[in-house]
Amino acid sequence: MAEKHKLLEVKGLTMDFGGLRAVDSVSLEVHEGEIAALIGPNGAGKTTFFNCVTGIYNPTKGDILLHPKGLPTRRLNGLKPNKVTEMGLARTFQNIRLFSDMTVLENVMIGRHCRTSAGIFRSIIRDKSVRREEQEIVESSYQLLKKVGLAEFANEFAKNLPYGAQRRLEIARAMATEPFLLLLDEPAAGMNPQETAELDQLICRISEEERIAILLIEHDMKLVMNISNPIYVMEYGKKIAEGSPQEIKDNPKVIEAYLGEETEEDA
Amino acid sequence: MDYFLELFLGGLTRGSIYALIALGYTMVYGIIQLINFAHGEIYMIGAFVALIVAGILTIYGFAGISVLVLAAIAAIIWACAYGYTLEKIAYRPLRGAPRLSPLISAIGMSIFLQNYVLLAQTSDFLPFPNLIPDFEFMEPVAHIIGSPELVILITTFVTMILLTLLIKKTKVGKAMRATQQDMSMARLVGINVDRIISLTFIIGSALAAIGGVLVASYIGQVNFYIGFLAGVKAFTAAVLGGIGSIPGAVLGGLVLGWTESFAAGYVSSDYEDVFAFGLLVLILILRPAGILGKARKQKV
Amino acid sequence: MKKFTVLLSTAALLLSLATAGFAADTIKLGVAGPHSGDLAPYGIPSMKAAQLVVKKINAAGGVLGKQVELLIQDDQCKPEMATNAATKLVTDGAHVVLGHICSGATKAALGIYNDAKVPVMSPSATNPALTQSGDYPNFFRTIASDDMQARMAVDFTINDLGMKKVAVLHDKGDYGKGFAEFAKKFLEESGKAEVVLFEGVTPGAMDYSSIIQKVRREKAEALIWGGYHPEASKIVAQMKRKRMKAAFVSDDGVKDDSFLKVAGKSAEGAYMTGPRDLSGNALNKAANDEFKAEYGADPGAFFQEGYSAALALLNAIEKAGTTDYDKVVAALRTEYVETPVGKIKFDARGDAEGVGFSVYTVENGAFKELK
Amino acid sequence: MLKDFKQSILISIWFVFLTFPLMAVRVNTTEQMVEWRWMTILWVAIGSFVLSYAWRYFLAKKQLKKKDDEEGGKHSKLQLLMEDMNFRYKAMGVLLVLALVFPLVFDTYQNTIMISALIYVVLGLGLNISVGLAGLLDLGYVAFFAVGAYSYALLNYHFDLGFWTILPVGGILGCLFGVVLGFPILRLRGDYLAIVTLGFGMIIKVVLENWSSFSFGPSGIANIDKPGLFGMDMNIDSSTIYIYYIMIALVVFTILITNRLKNSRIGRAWIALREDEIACVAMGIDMARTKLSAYALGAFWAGMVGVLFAAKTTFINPASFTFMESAIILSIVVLGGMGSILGVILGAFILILLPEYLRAFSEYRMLAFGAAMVLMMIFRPQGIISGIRTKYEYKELKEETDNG
Repeated sequence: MAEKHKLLEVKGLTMDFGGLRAVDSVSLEVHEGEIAALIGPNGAGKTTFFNCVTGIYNPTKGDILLHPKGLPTRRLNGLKPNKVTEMGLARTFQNIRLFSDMTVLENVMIGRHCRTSAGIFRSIIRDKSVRREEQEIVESSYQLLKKVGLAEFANEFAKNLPYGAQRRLEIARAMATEPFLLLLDEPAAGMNPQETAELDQLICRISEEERIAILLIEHDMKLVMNISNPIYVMEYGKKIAEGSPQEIKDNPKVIEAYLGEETEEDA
Repeated sequence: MDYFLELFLGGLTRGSIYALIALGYTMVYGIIQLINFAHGEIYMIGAFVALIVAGILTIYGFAGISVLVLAAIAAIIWACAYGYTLEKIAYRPLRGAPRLSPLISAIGMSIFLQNYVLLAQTSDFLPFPNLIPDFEFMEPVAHIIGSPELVILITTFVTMILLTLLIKKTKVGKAMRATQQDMSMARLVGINVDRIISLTFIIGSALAAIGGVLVASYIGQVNFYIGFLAGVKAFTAAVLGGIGSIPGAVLGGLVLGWTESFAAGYVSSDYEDVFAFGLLVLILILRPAGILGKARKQKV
Repeated sequence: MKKFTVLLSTAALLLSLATAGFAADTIKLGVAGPHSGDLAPYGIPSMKAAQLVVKKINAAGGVLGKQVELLIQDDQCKPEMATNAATKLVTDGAHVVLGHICSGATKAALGIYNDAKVPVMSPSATNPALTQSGDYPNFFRTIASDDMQARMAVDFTINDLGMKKVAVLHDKGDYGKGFAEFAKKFLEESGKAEVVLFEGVTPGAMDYSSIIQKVRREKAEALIWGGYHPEASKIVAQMKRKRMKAAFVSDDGVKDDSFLKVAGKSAEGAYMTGPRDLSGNALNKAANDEFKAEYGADPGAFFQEGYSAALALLNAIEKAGTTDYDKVVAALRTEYVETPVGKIKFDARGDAEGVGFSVYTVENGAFKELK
Repeated sequence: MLKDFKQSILISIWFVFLTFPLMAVRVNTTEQMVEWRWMTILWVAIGSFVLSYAWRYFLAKKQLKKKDDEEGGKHSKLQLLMEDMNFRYKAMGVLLVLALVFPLVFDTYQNTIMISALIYVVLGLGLNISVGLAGLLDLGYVAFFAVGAYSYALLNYHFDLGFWTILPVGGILGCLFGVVLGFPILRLRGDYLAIVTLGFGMIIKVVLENWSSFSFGPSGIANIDKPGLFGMDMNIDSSTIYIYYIMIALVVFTILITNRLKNSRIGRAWIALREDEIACVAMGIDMARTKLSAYALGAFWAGMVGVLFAAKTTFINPASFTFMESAIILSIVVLGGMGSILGVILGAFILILLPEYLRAFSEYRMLAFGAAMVLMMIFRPQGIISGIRTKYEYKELKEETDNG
């Protein structure tokens, strides 16, 4: 374990909204080849944590460090989301955010944007290099669609896809940005058990075949137990536990957080 | 010092009218995040209806304050009816459509209503009867502030207090605030959201109509086009103050009124509008949510 | 595709209708001006004047034994629409054109008429450059230019009223600002009075209280206003409200019955220039009566000027004995004609000789000629 | 049935009440006269009764269509035809030939108004970039049109520079203005952007009116040179035909370039931005730059065609650049179909040519504009012809090597 390369290192991340502390000094690490999970009850601050890491919010305190392999370390605090993505960190959204009036293929092609270069003038002139680049975008996007099993829908509008397929499309779109770390925000939300099982497989495949490390948020603890290690648990903005699935299962604080959820909700 | 005071009061008068109209913009925006571009036309229609009713009444021999009151009531009734119908026709079918659609629909409605009044009535300027009498006791200060200005200031002040009471103290007001916070949640707890939206349009229209009657009797003329500039300025005021915020709309209206008044008084009235819009751009750059607006965190 | 075909064929049909024209040999009098939009009140009276004149002349046997045909085009006072209207008139073979109403639209259209050798006569375009620049040899007008009006207003202000400090305001428009700039120039040249303020206001703004306070602070004894009556009404009303005594002097755009109606009592004592009062003139009275008989209302702005222009144009054709451009222009410059604005002919630049201007004041809700 | 009838009666009564003071009464306070117009009220009653049926019918149809779309989607025949590339090329060829012979068949007047329509085609296509593709609602678009027109008029007046020299300069100046204005304001959200651009449109007009020493104020600039052709002296007919051909070339050029941009990496980024800003930045697209490029490119076309506008009318003043002009251009884009090039062209022809030919109804023009904008948003938000998504050709990886 120890010799694995550390990709993402978050130290003491804190995010305040006015007087409300949504995330309270949370630290977390993701290593190469890992499928890490961040779980916790509703409103624990998981998505806010994601938004801080991907640049949508600027955290109040703490450090977010990215250690790309073979490149110098970068601090992500305050960077714009598109810069974060360029650095190799892509994400999906809890409430699906597809480009609904674009085709499935185009959605993935958008992901290729930051890895291609044709500007306005070159797009107008459309010389050979631009045409080649366009072809490359189409081909690689199509390959990604095949990987997530959506190739047959390539020319459909994204909004016409079934729910589960939309989630997979979001993953394909994120992968098109060539990340080395993929952040998935509740990828299984709203899926039926069969779809969830397929998704688990897909995530494992991405991790193994594409060598992309994954950090995923899940609300439901059971789902992540099969595929994730390590697991981090948040409650009320604080990290309350971390460790292997077995350690988490046995952790009394986690049990309390999940069992106490209903009774303490109104407090 | 006198000069400053005059400009201050002039700006206050103008600003309080802007504020009255801006309230309509801000309340509607607060609930359905739509710039009701046709709101300025409601103001114009209010003034027109008041003119017609006042005209009929004076011709049939009525006079004095009763004409003003009856005309104002008619203006409010019809402005509310137009506001209600406007929402039903142009905005309700577009609930849930992309953001640009209701906005374009609103611009279309604004153009439509302007030309509807132009064709139904006239393109000419019409004289609006002078319904606000000159008060005796105002005579010594008349060169600084006249009776109509006083009436405008008092009316807007009272209207705003009533509005605040309505929103803070009544059940309807509570429902409005709830809808503004979270529409789907409000629906879940049994608030008839559609009715609340209609009500918001009606209240906004009533305020605009009051503004329309006050301005028309202040400047003494009405024309189908008066709603456009007033609407644009009032909307600017709403954005300045922080759209969605009711005290913001009032503050924004006053700030805009003073800006224009002082710009015209101390710099040049040539560039009055440039100052108004310049201020808007400046404030939006420094505080994108407006002076009193809260930055709405977009849910991701 | 079907829809498109229908559209195309409709368009084609309309095109053929538009281009077919009339084969009959007639004298074609074009009329162009704003007949729709917010400036329509300035264009429609001239159009109606032309209709009345043509009706009358045709009933009397026409011009050169031919019937006169009216070609009416709307330009909404917009330059680009004016060029379209002008092209349309030229294409349809107009021999002479009555129009346009706004100076800007007129300037835009004149080049087209000039190329096609069509004399144009405006009842209302008062921009001095139209006649004084020499760029438009085919242009005539039955109204005096802005600088003449401005000179008159200024002379009246400093000589008759004896004012020493004058504020000049305008509506930033073509007409108003032009007038105001001349007024300022003449005031400065006279050396008798000082221009204490020269500024534009926004037409349609809610009120003008700040600028009026400013006029007071500058201790102006008179306010010269360049612009139209809606803003003038607001200004005089607010001056009265602020208990200001400064004299209000303005232009022809204010000498409109609407000003009396809208400004009401506040209008009392205001001064404005305008074409000389010719209600005593028999032709003028006749034209007025004709209009009342036909439309049951008072004619509006530039009716008399429009009526005169129509008469002058048709008279020139009659006198020239032809519609040939050079001869018609020569006739306009040499032959006097009796019109509602007086007995006129045109000078080399196109301005009417014999059109007089007067200063009016408002007394008991009516205009009264002073000199 | 009965329910519908009852509802329509109620609607009719409501509208009678609503329109009563404005439609039925006209007062003249100076002459103490009230004019009652009962007939118009009758028309309102009948009209609203009939329209309420139409309203219900179309609303139901729209609901039905929505369901259809969700179940796989059906397209109208027109739409399908438009998506057939083969047909499109043929149709374009025919249209181009028609356009080229047009001035030889029709007279100067027809050419003039056709030039007007073509000017609006280019304006529509330019605004389409920022509104239709990138979703940036610009209510002050006419400002850039003014920049182009004034740059030609002023440079021509002061330095006697010719049309062809200024044509690109006007475009570039428009573009520069777009960048300068856009830079501070493009961070604003959609609705705020609308009001600020509206303000800019008004400010430009105010400046042109006031800054007389620069712009000659409200009296405008006259005698602007028409485009020259090797110093030839042309009469009005031939110069109109010449401008017409220049305009056709400009339109073709615009279509070519906007079409290329639309189907490029940049164009896709614009559309993505319109669809979802947050997702867009999360995909690594630089929002500020993408917005600015769309805004400035839109401004480029307005600037360029502004030059031609000045050359065509030979006279310009600030009165030509009002908010109404911006609104008309916007309705061209909206009615034609946001994002659709063909739709915008059709929209421009309908909105500009129809009122020209139906001058008798010109009073109702703006009324119809307004109503059309509302109805279009409600019943056919995609416009006459909706944007066509390109279908990309893709091959399996193996085949690619053969192609290489």
